Amino acid sequence: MTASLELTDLHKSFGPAKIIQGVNLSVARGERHAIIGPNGAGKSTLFNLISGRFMPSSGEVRLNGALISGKKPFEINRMGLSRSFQVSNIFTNMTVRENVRCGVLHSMGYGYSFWRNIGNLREVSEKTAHILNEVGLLEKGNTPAALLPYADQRTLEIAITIAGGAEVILLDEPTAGMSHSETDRAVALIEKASKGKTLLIVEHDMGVVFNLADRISVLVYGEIIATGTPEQIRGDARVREAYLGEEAEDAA
Amino acid sequence: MTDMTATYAALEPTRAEKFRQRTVPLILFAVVLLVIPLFNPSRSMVTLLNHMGITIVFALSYNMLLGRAGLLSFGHAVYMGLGGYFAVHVMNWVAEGSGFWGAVPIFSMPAFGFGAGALAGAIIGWPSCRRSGTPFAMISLGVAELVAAAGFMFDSLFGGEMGISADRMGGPEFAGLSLGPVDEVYWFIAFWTFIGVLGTYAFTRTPLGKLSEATRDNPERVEFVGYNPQRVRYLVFIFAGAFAGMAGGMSAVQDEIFTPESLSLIPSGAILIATYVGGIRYFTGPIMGAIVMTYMGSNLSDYTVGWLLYLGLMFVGVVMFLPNGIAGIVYGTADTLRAGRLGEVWQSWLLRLAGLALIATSVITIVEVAFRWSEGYGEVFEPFGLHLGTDNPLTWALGVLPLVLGVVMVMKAAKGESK
Amino acid sequence: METLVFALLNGVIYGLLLFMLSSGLTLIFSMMGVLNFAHASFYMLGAYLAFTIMEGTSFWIALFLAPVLVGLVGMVVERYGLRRVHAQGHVAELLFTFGLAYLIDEVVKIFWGRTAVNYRVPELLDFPLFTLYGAQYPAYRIFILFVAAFMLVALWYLLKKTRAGLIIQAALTHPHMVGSLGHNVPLIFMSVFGVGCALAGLAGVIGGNYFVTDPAMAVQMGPIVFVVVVVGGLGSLEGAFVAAMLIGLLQTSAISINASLADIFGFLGLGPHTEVGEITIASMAPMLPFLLLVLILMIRPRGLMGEREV
Amino acid sequence: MKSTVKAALAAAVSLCAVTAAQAETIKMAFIDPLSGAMASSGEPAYQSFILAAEHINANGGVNGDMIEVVGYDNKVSPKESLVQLQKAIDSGARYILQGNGSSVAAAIIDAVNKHNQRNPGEEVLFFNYAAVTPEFTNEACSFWHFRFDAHTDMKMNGITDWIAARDDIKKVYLIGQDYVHGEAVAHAAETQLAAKRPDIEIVGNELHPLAKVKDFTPYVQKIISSGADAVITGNWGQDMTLLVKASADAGQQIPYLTFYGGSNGAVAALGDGAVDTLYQVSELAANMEGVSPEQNALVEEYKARFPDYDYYYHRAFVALNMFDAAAEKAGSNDPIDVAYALEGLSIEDGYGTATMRAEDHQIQQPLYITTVAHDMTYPVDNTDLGWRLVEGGTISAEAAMEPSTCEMQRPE
Repeated sequence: MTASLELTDLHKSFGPAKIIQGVNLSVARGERHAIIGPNGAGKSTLFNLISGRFMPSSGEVRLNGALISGKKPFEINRMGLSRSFQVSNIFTNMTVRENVRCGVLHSMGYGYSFWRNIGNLREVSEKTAHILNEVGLLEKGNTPAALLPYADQRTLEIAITIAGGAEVILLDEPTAGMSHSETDRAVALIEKASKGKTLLIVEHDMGVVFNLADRISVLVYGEIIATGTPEQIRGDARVREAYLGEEAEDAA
Repeated sequence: MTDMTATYAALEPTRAEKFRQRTVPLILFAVVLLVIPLFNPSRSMVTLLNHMGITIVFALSYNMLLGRAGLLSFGHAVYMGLGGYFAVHVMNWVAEGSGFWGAVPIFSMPAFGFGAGALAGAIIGWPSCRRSGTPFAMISLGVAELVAAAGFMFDSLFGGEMGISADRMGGPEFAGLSLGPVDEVYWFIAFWTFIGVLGTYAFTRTPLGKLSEATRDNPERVEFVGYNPQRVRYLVFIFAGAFAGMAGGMSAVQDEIFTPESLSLIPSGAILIATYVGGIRYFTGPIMGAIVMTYMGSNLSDYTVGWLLYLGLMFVGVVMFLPNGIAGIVYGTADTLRAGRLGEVWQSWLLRLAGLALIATSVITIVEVAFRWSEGYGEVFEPFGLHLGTDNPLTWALGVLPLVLGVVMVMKAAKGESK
Repeated sequence: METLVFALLNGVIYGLLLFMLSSGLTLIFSMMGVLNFAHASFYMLGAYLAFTIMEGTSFWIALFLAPVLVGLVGMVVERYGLRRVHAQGHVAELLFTFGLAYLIDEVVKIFWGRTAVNYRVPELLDFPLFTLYGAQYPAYRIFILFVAAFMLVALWYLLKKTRAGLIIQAALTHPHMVGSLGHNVPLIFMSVFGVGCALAGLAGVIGGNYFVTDPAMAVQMGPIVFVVVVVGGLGSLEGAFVAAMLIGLLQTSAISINASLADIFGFLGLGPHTEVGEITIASMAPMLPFLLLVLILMIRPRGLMGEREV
Repeated sequence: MKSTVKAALAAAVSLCAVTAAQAETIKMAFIDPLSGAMASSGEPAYQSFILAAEHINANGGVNGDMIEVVGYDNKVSPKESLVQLQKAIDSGARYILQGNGSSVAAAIIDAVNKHNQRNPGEEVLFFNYAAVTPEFTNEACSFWHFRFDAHTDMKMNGITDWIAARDDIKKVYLIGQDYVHGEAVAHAAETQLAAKRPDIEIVGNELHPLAKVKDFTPYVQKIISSGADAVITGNWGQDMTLLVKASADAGQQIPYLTFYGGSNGAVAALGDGAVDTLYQVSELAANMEGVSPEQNALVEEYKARFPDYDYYYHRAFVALNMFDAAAEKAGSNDPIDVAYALEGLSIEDGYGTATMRAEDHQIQQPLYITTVAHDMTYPVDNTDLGWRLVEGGTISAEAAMEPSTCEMQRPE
């Protein structure tokens, strides 16, 4: 069985700065995989490489066996990979409902359609309603996105990401800046939304990571120094040395 | 599950709301168009109304770019011009009346303009829409300069300086309109203006229309929900060109002539100003802008030689203080009234109105006196029997005191309102 | 040979004038992101002010005073106009300067009339310097060369050797950094806008009597200045210099080419008497900058020497 | 002198006041740029028509009726002109005055033809005072259009006649703006010179883009290299001023024969550089000898009234005087009657006899070649420079005449 997402010897440098230096990673279908690492380790860059925002300097990214590195973001998205952003990246001048609807449209086959009234697209409405309900924003459907509280904006970010029904979902620090109760709700949502899907998540909150992930990879200075189950990672000496120890102390 | 659909259904506008918010305004617009002739407007008024109709469609097409897609173009007149030129050529083929063309009614010219505008948009938009923001604006400027220059170079297509004229009375009649007298042309313009308004409004309700707004707000995110923002812009650009071409087709029938300067930067700048002054955030903004600016462009010059200066002052004023334009004022006022807040704000409104009137008094005094002084015919500005020469201290008093007082009042009003 | 020499001589002068005009806009555009549509209007203002000052006093006083006055006008415009619009984004700023250009045009017409004014080259410089291939070469052009060179050196010194220059340079390439370094950004913006306008004003003082001082001069120069700035590249005065020279030389040398499109593309079957074939390179010369503009933006959007994309 | 003018003016004004009370007014709509950059050519013409109307009114009007000239600002746009035309017609104007821009003139001719055809009984006449495209009185001629200015080919006749008589001119350079007008000028110059002086060599025929060239030095260099003895150009506006200025800067001293050298502000912009370099062909030569004192008084009155401008649009006075004569002859102010009466009408004018040719409605009158000189009685642009008639510069109406291909369609 081919892996859902497979990175082979991925490199990325900006001028002389080598940010990603030979990352190899394989995420199986249905797996929830977390990437952790200290600030500046290249986690966001890695996401940008996978999702097509940046072009890799060398190496390959494969989605379900198909080569996606070098493709444009929208092409990758259409092949079934969707991502969220660390800083909320929503359509601020639109309502919550319209935001989600934008995420739904393409997957329902309404490419660049200009001959249909968007209000009459029943399946789109139903799917939008479904997603809104799932993330718990249904009541706030007509609120302009810019007026949402921060945590709701983060939720909306996730909602747009999962709206298209992609099989592989990349979440970039979905709970950053949230309170405890908000984080708990977000984790529950992520668990629910990623059921039956492949999830790759970057997260700083170790609680979230160890709760959610089937497997964890540790990225330090552009290299994956360890991959394994949460228990293996917790027990890995190199990880402790390089990174986890300090973090764990901080958290405590 | 049914509970969820019910909640969602409650989010969507109800039938009655849709009817009230979308259908009623369109019906009202149609009624206004139908009722205008009952007032027996003079021929020059009808001519002006016809030009307003043309400008409305043109401005709406421009706002598809500026307001909806966030694309600032300095060359939109190119598409109206090319659409109009094509329509003028078609009119001449119709006049020759052989074969297929003999059966084409002049009434259908805007449809031909629509096609030609779309084609021009498709060709020129291909390279231009690969960028957005300032590069797009600069490309549109360069393209406009190039096309305008070509307009003077290829006489067989553009007729050189004198342009190409045609006769709107050729071809088979449609709906019993000979299109000879200008009041018959009114019905033609009214029909197509309505189609233009309907068409551009319908466009905002399509998936592509929504995506163009999404692309304006956040082109990056659009890419990550499966759309190519360049493609979105390109398609919107083609539609904007098409509706501009339609306005060109209307203009071809109304004026029966097209000249190369209709491709130049001047009409492009004028439509930018009209649209912006009207208000680019609202669908109806460009309509208001088109009506106001067409009227002022043709009639303000009857009252004062300084009309360009007034127009410039108004534009700068709108950019600085009213980014939502005329429509912003109209809807803002309506919202306040509907919310029943008139009681709270009437004092600051009154103060602001009085302040603006005072500022206007000073500005008009200064401009009028300055223009008369500049011309040097010894003419004197004499409003209400006052003799305002440059040596009259009253002139200076009127030029300065109301201005200062007015500014203070407006600032106080603004402070009062923000409280 | 003689066409080449003259094309070079005139191309350089024209290019230098273009550079004087565009250097200010490059500063403003790179730092503030404002593509100032009224920039050429400040150029016109410089010429008219110089004309009036020269009537009362002398050209030499005008040469210094007029740019200073134009710079002050620019600072006032920035402080009370642009700064207010800044919050609404670049489109609003651009539109503000677009309207401002209208206003300056009208005001100039009120003060100085609708036709050309008699703004002359000063007596001291009004003589032919040498004769080349039967044509006299006016001394004033060499004077333009000197003023432009002086400005170039002064600007270079200001930017590379002074503290203020270092801040501006940093701001040119990284406009967001300046605020975080604790500098007074509004003051810097106001000064840069003022200096940019003053440079345009200086170009006006020099160019007004080289060409003609009339209310159309702003509209004539307006679009070409954008071309120089965009082609040169954001944040790069060197780029603006190269672009100005390139456009100056391109325009003047294309004029000397009499070949028609039929001569060039004849092998493709383009007939000399077709409408396209009849067009000569010379008649297309003034269009070339715009072609360059469109091509550059499409192919290399950061311009010839720009640090970042427009 | 000044006091007589003032007295005459006072008399005129009082007379107006008396007669205006009983008489009807003949509305004439002046449709030309009255604001913006191009107003510098519209405004002085407008003032000329107003002054001409005042003089006619002061002399008892036209069949007892008073002329009123009303300005309509068309912003030099053909489309805007049509709006203004409709406004003018609605306000009762039956006579349209326009001249700036052949594109506008073409649009107005077309619109007037259609209007008169669609609205019988409400005919409108168009007096064109400056749009010089030959077609208007040739293949595109119209019964409703009268031209009170010599067209391109006629003016070129004046220029080529003068060149033909100058044996020292062997090489001529043609330069013009790259559009219909510039091409027409170049074509006319080529054919006429070939007929009149086959020995003259056309050493250059250059078209440059309209209103885009900022530095004409390279063109002037090409002219110098060609060894031309004279340059003919149809350029107007900045294209004309900058061209002649670049020539003066290069120290070139050959005649630049222009159509529009006399336009407002050109002499001011060129200064001494224009002396004996800038030539123009026009229907007036204010400083020539033998002009009637009445005409000179008119020139002075104009300057006194409108200090920013100079007496340039003589044809405005010719147009209204001919209109006056035609209406009196027909005994009617109705446009159709006036139009028929205008055909073939001759009047004695300040600078010679002017005749409206019946076959194409093209005025025939003497033309003058003048150049800029110091110490003239009537200087221009508030400088000390004025236009001097050059030797051999008087071109008779017969010499300037051109045949016409017009097939006039007359109503009934």
